[in-house]
Amino acid sequence: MREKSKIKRGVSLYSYQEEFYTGKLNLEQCIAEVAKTGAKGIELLPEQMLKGFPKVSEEFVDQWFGWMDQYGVEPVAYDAFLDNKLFPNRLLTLEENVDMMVRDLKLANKLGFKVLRTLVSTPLEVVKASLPYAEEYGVKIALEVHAPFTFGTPWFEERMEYIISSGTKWFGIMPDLGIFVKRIPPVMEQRHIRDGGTPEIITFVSENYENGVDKDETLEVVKKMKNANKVDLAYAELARHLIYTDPKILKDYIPYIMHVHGKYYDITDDYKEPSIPYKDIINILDEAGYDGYIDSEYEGNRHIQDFMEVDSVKQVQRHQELLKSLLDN
Amino acid sequence: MREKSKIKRGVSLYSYQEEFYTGKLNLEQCIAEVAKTGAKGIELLPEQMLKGFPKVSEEFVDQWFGWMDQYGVEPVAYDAFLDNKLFPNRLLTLEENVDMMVRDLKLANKLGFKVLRTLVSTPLEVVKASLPYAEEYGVKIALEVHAPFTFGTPWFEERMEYIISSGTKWFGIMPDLGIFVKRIPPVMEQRHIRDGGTPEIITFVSENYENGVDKDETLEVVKKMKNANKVDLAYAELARHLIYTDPKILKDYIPYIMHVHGKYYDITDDYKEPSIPYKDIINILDEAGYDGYIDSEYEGNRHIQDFMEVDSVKQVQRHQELLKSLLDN
Amino acid sequence: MFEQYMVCEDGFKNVEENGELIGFEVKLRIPYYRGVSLSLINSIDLEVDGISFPQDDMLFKVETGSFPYNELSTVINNRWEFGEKATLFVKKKGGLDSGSHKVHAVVNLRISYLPWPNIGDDTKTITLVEN
Amino acid sequence: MFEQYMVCEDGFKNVEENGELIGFEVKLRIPYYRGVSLSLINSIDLEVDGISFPQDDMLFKVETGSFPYNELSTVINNRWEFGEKATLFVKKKGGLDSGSHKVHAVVNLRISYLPWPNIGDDTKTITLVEN
Ligand SMILES: [Mn+2]
Ligand SMILES: [Mn+2]
Repeated sequence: MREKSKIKRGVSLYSYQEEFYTGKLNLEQCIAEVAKTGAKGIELLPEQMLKGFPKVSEEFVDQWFGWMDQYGVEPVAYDAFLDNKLFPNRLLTLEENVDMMVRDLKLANKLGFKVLRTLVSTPLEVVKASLPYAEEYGVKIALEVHAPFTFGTPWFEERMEYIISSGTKWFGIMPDLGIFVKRIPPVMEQRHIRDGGTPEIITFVSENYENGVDKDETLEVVKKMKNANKVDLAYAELARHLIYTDPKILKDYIPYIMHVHGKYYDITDDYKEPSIPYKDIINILDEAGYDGYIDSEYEGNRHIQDFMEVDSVKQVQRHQELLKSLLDN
Repeated sequence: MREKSKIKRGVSLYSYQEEFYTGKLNLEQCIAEVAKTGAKGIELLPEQMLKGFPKVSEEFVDQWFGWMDQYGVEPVAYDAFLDNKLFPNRLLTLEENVDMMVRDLKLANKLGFKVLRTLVSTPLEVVKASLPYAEEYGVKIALEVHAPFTFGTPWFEERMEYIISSGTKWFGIMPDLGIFVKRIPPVMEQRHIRDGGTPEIITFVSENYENGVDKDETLEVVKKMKNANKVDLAYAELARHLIYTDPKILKDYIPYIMHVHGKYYDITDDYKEPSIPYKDIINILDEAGYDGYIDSEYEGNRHIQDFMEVDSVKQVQRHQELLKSLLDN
Repeated sequence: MFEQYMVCEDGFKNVEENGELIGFEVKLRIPYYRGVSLSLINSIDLEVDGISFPQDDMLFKVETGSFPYNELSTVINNRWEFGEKATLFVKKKGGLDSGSHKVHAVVNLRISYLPWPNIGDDTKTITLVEN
Repeated sequence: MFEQYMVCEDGFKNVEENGELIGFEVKLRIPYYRGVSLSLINSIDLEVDGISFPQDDMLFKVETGSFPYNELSTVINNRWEFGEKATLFVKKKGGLDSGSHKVHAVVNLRISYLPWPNIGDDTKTITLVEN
């Protein structure tokens, strides 16, 4: 019998974006929903759910930690954005980028977060210049490994090389399981068909993707199809931004993995994620000794909100059940 | 014999702008020059002499207080500017203005200043919203009463009415002695003549000013003079921005006067300020019990830098001698 | 994403000033998954019944402030919050006729990590609220 | 004020890149009594020997950063410090002829407490430093 996994379960409140947006759930209610799933970790996009960002009152900070105690959860990851296109006529300077990182590191520290997510587009020099502040505020900077970027791409290698050579413990990586999309998510497929995509062409693109056919080639083929319409082309284009990486690669990077985004597009009635091989991924992480968090990151609402009532709460519960089943036996 | 005056002498480093600009004196040397005059108070325009404003390193803060001890002086007034035209296409919002005030109050506190100078153009609502921060950082906000604005103008009355009715001790006034210009400063006169002004017309404007003739009328008269040139018109225009207020008015506002700018344009070889009645002003302030600072604020360099080597150090020494003579006997 | 929520059915009304109809308002929600500084708004285009309105006649109002369209490019400290119903006011003497109108809005946001802008495009037939 | 110090006599030189003269530089000091954010620069105009240069060909460099002219309007976190010799680079194939030139600069600053801009206007005949 395998010992019980040390991997901890959490939820990114990003998963409840639909209900927060429409006013069905407020911030506290989102946290309450997480607690109901038994997950302990809270991940937050302050720019999504903290009104008045970047200003946060002392009263809110007290309220925030009050919720943490009340619902028996803990702050885990703060998802930051580096808006270096803040002005239309120029990019921010290095110093302005670092100031923005420091603003987020400070706020992450103030709200008890351990890890700050930085995006693919964050220049490495900005991260390097921010490390003293990461240390000062005790918040680790984690580079999200997010499709279409993945392990092995030049973008990744350059950053990974720095992490290893510098030996810093304030900069690491956080894979988003969206880099392990084996099959184009059915919810995306169906949305494109509802939007007028030609079923045969949509299926053609899906099968090509699943069989590892070069995505640019598929796009070229679709472009030449006389009956391919705008939606078919958009779908072939969309496929180019999805990616499948062999999850085994995770083994080689465990010491540098600070957090994991449990991205998923839909958990079916029989508790399956049709496009991402969760079972393999969990086993690999577990056997390799990963003991950090995996946070549910539901990103399915935008593909189904056109024709059905989105139920992110149910989707998160199902995803947590899936994680529990894979982690606990 | 009058008891010794309680009024304290200081110097605004603004007085050394010429030498700082040309690199003759650095910040420490300016402070050293102040100490040599026996004055104790230091006034600073951070945007003039603190490189890297608004960022100030901890090392600099230590160095700053080191200088204060070394030269036996103390920080007194921080001259702030509210750049609400920071962007070309809009004014800053109320909140942004208050944020800028808080930035300056924080920095003033960090460097030990007691009073923050705010300019005529600062909206009253910005001051009101900043008062809780003035209290939090222990720095009083002082409205500079500066020509062409003076006591009795609607702008002043509105603010004074608030100061009195609110009873706040965090918002007061700081007269700039440039509101007591009895005679147009000779350095200004001579500059305009050097710049090509017609001596008779320049004298005509000066005499009208000294005799209290309406300045707009004088401008109209000059406009109609056939031989009046651009410089003559500029001089008549300049006169409109100078003002003479009867210094007796100071008596009625002593409880609200937090600081005084000892503005002057030139101290002659016989230690006189030809345009401002210093003797009367000092007596009035003294008798009315003012016990705050008067800081030398030399503003003559721009009128003489075209034809002679500016010596702000000598000018400040002379001004301090003048103050000493008026205060100590 | 969220385009379908962009043009709001409520709050669509004429605006009166000193007894005169000076324009109309429509509420818009952000077609994106987080709030952004208003300076990230590349452009807002509005058509009512096929007629498009000049941006110079627009005011964009969020809870923390109201800005003429040409100021938006430097408004970095006020945000269009996630899910917030911002108000787009459009100057139009006499306002709109009562009843329903086809409102088409296109919102273009400058998202730093995307090489292309995030464009929300939504058309709804909504009814003018009577004052 | 300080206009007489605006156009600096030193640092006036051609700029070479890959063996080609791509333009020239002149140093400017601020015609005002404090440092300001670059966004307060309303305009910079430069004439050399009576010929004025397009602002699109200009780069404005201070110690903390270098910015194409059309970026200046939003550069709020970099300052032209009091007394600092900023460098105005102007693109000009082949640069300027060696020897002395009549350089005329006009710098217009937007000062919040003034109802009119603070304009510095300075003309000097200065000599191109040989590389
Ligand atoms: Mn993610
Ligand atoms: Mn003053």
